[in-house]
Amino acid sequence: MEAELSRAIRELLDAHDPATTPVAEFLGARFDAGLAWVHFPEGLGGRSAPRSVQQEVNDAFAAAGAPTLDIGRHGIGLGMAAPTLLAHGSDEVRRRFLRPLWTGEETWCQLFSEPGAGSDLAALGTRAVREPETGDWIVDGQKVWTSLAHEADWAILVTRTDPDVPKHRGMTYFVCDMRAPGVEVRPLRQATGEAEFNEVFLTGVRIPDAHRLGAVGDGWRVAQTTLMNERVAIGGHAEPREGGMIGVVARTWREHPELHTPALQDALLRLWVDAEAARLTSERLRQQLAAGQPGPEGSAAKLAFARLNQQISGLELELLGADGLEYHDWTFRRPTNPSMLEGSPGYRYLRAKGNSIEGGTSEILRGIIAERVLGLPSEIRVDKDVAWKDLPR
Amino acid sequence: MEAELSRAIRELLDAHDPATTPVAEFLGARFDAGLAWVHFPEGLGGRSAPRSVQQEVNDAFAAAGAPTLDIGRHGIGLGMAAPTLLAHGSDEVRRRFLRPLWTGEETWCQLFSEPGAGSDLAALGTRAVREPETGDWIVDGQKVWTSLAHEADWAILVTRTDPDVPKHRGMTYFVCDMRAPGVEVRPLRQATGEAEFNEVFLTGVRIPDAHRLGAVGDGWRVAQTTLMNERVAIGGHAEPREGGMIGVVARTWREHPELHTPALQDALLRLWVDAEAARLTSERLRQQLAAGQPGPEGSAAKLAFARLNQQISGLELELLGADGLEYHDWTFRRPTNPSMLEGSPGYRYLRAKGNSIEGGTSEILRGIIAERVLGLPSEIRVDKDVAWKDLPR
Amino acid sequence: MNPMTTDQAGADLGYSEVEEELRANVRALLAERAPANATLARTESEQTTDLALWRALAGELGVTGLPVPEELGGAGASWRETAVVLEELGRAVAPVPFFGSCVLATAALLALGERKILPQLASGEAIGGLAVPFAAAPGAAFPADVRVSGGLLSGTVRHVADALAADVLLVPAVAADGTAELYAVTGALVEPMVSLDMTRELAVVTLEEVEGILLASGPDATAALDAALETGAALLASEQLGVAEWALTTTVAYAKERHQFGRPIGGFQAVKHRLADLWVLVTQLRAVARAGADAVTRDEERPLYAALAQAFASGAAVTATEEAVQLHGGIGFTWEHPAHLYLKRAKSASLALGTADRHRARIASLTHL
Amino acid sequence: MNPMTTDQAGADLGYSEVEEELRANVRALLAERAPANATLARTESEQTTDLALWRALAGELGVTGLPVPEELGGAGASWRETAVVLEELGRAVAPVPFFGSCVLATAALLALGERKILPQLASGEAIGGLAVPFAAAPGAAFPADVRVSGGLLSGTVRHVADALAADVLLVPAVAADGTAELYAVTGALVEPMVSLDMTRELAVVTLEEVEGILLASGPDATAALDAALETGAALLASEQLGVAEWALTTTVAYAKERHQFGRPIGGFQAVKHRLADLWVLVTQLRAVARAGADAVTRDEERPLYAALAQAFASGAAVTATEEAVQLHGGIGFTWEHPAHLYLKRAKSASLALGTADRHRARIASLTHL
Repeated sequence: MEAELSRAIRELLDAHDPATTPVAEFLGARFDAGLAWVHFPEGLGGRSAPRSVQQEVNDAFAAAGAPTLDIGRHGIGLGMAAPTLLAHGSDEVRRRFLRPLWTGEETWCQLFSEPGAGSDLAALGTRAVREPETGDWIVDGQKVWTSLAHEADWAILVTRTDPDVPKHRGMTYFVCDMRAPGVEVRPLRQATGEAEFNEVFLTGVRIPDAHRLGAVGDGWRVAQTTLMNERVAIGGHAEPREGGMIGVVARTWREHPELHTPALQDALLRLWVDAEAARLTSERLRQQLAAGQPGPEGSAAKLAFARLNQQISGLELELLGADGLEYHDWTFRRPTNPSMLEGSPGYRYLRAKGNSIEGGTSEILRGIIAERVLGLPSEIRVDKDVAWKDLPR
Repeated sequence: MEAELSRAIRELLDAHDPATTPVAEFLGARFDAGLAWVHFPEGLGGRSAPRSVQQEVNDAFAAAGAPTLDIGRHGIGLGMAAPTLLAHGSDEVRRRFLRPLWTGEETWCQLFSEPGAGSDLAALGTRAVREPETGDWIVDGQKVWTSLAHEADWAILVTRTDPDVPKHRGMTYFVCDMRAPGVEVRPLRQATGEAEFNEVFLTGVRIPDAHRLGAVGDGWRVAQTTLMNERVAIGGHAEPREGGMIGVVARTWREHPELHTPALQDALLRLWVDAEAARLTSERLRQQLAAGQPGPEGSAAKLAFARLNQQISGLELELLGADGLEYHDWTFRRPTNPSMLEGSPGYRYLRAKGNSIEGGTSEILRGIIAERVLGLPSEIRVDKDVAWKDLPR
Repeated sequence: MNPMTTDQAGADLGYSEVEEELRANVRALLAERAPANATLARTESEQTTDLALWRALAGELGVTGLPVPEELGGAGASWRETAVVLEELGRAVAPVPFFGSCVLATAALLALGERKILPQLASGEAIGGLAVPFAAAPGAAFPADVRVSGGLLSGTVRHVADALAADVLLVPAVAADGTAELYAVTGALVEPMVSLDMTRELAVVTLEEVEGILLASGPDATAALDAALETGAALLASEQLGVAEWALTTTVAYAKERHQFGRPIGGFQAVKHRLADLWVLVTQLRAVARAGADAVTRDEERPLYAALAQAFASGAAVTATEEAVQLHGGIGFTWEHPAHLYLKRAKSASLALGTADRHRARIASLTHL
Repeated sequence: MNPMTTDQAGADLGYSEVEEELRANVRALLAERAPANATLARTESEQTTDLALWRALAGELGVTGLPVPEELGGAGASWRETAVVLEELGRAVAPVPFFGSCVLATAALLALGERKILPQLASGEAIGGLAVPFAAAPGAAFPADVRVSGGLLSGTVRHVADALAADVLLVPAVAADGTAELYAVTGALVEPMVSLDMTRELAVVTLEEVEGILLASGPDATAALDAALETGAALLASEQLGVAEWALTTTVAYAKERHQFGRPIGGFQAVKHRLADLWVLVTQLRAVARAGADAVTRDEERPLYAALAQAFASGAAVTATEEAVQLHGGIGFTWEHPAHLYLKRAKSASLALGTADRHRARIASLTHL
């Protein structure tokens, strides 16, 4: 790390004791010193430094005990909204939104998926129509699988602005005020009994044109910025052996010799081997990324872990036998930060079913690997030259 | 069975003692009495009786110890060529070929698949061009995976007669003399070291127009008759428990307790359960067919048995450990009637790999089930309206 | 059973016309009285058992006593017909205590030649239950959860299926001298457990010095329990078949209607091939389930067919419902969509009456593998 | 090894620049000297070992002594580099006795600190072999196929890998008093066996009162054999990785070029998804293989990583080659196409040095599962 950067960090830490400064104030100071996202421009939390030094900066602050935001609550803002705001927002938008996003004073959610547009996001139908008198946009539609919608201040939102052109070309991207009239958030209950996600109904929601990101009709390209940053976030953290779900079941196995049968033991060992192989694969990916050789293994990690989580949690119930017939609670709940490792075995089994659906289904991921990694031909597209409004649905 | 039929059988048996009459003579007499294929017309081995009584007639002859042909050698003639000759042959063709086919005096093979046309049979490129002076057809091309080609007298042959129309429309079906000049048969050696099949090279082979089955350009429809009769032949015979490959491995297991490990035992039991499920499924299909309710389960049987044979033979080698590292003989051989149950474990393992390829790959069968049984949409066809000669290959 | 269509061992794996008619009647009743949304709502209600539906099955269709002889108030049919009813109940994940009363308790009482309680269960006036943990496997040791002392029963049995609505429980108990005994008990305390299978809520049965009627003792008691658990294992496969068929049928229908990328998702080859594989699996499950029902009917190799049924059906029904959830995408993971009810039923059924690996171990000992 | 890129335990799972250069050299040599058609033809020839290729590997590339210290004539590198060579030899199913000489025998001699034979093996002048059945698993009992009596060795060892071209065999033997011993033997009778793996022909080694040089006795002999078998199991995964990568790469290329129904078969979604799954599997196999090579290099948890390597790689390489045969269709089942050589290598390797279930059992005892 260059001397200037080290000095800036030291000065900041000297001026704001991380142990006593309130979080938002400390983070605000870090933003103002250009030490938030160092590769962002000056005045927007950065100092146009190389992106590669960000990790060292983060490590330096972490070593000093500096506060960070809860990633469960602010991950969408930090990981997805921020880079999109930077890349496609007007100066006004970037100045308005980046600082409170960084300090955690404002939280964000993502209004992308719709009941009719899951894997095929570009088929989305939430309409945004421009009001001639004001230039504002009036938005009507329904979004789904929205984490944090009930707590968020702002949303990144993709809409359909021109139904008469093929689907990828008639979309526009906005920042949406989640407190605006016409925004209704309803919990979406899952098979587990709880509601991690929401449905969001948008009825005549007014968005000023100033909150548009990118050109009218260019929403698909803007959304790609968001999604690419989502993919970067997946995988790439080191985990110890038996660190994941396999550790939970291994502990149960060791503590309950009365449950052992030879067949269950071999089934557990197969999964232990697969889990260790998946862990080493992630570790290898992490080392490649650290050595500056990003590989395509990242997309494989999500596929592998979804399958493993499902197999391991399924075996756990078999292993438990009679106790596997129980559940902990079906009462409707809104969990703040659900963890599969801490829940009940039945919860793990059910929740893991979502792992191969959320954030890109396993089927979509296999297609991405086949086409982008192996270079196999794309699916035949029947929807490429058809106006969105004429698509079969 | 009606009285007339019973009387005819009795008279035939009285006139030709099955114990002493030479096979071809007995079968010839059965043909002439209209008791070969009872639903065929009179004079062609039948008596226009309902197809459903055939089994009873066969059973009556079997009970009397009457001879039948070796199905390994004559199955293609009896099962596939005969119904096609009946359905699409001229009177002359039917009179010429059906009787020696039935008596076993002439054997048949099938010239369908080509190196470039396997799953996609309709893509075949063996050219047949009509000679203006004689009206004969001159055939050039290469066929592959042909059982019995080196022993057969006649072949059923599908050719390309019009390359300028889409592939399904430019094919014509012939009877081909396997002793004709220009027919060259070469053994096709397999991964097992032996050659069950052949490649057949056709160079300027002359076929009289009288040996054409169906109209010029109608070869695809004629081939469907052949292929549908192939499918009917699959599945539908009763088998005792442990009758198939699982029985071989179960015996090895019982006889060699020194090879046992708990994990291998559970793996064997899983396959035992799957084999028994597949056996019961075939048995249920047989009962449905016997009760006159043909179901779509037949196509599933081939899929299931291919997978089972592969899994069971794979486990057999694991079970054997060191001995699984051996093979019996790599010397080139031409087996007459290879049996997976009697070969070596290594032979079983390798030969079973062909089960999911020959007679329709497992991938093609899944597509047939998905479309014809479940009614799911067909694959998007890019070759439907393209002249055969312009297809990418 | 048509003798023309049986294999060497004499098994009839098809459905007779009478059985198909029975199926149609049960299916029509369930379609009307037990729609998925009502079944889902009932899981969070006070009364998780649908007693009105039970009365309709018993009174209107008379399917509660199919294997019971006519002189005992039954239909004088067989377990084969019971299996057909179970298929339909599985297809609807219907919250009725049919399995506990008309399979487990009835099989035990039939094995004993009992004549007092059986007529009540056959008519459906009374609901019976077998007080063993639902995970109990055939062939395991006689349960010792309940002890007999001074003629009174005491003990706790957890994870009991279909006990919440039961009028009478058959309770295996161990006498002071170690003798296995089977009692009929009406005075048990029965409390619901939060259960993975929301449409078959399990219960804790507590007995505190309760009186019971001694039904059998020693080998008779053991044999009756074996009959109940083996018949249950063999017939549970028919319920699992119904569950798996619902999963397949519903997913195929959804795949035809759900469009993504301008096409029905059922037109994408990877989806087609998975559904084809699933169809093969369900086809095999049907053969196994029919073989199981036929084997208990003819009392032919009952232990083996019971083990085979659960060794195969457990995985098959779980795979079918897991594939249903996955191929439905997000909607299949919501509370509103019934897919989760079937997933929970299938996974619980795979643990019920012994996990597949225990049944495979039993096959090993029966076939010397 | 770059300390920046190691995990908590210090494992380096990547390839260094030196390793990549080594790979390129070996690959280029094999492409030139060991094309598939020549390898296939050699399997039916008199000399199934390619000694010319062996000499090129030893003389031109100097890869036969990578883990051997420089003072003993080796390269002073490590097992990591040997693993890279194995990847390439697997990718070419090259018929050279590298695994027997440069892995099994070399590992045993390194463990003993032996200084006479090792230099000859390191330079490649002599070919070594380990006279144990190729199916022998690490952790099993010391082999008793050969007995020592009056200083002479007698016995028969079947299924020995890479013995046909060996100049010296390391022979585990049991003395009259039961002591485990390890000998170097040059006077054995070595006869070929018809082997499933056509490119690694096994042999029967017969000793009839043959003299040997005693290398070690007691715990030293046992430790040397353990080192050989564990190092072998860990490194065999790299060869299996090469085999699996050939299968994946070749199948992907074929799927792009083979047309059916007017399209490349690699454009059909079911094929695409299977190849994607296969790519994931091979990616995982690479991580496991590198972890194994790194663990034996650092002598860190060698028993566990050896067991993990074979527990995972056995199935992965078999799956990859089986998928290659299937997705090639008919052509992949012919003698002319090399796919069967890889299938036979993969299946045989899955039995070599212990089947996966035995390695899983070893993991159980090492991790208390």
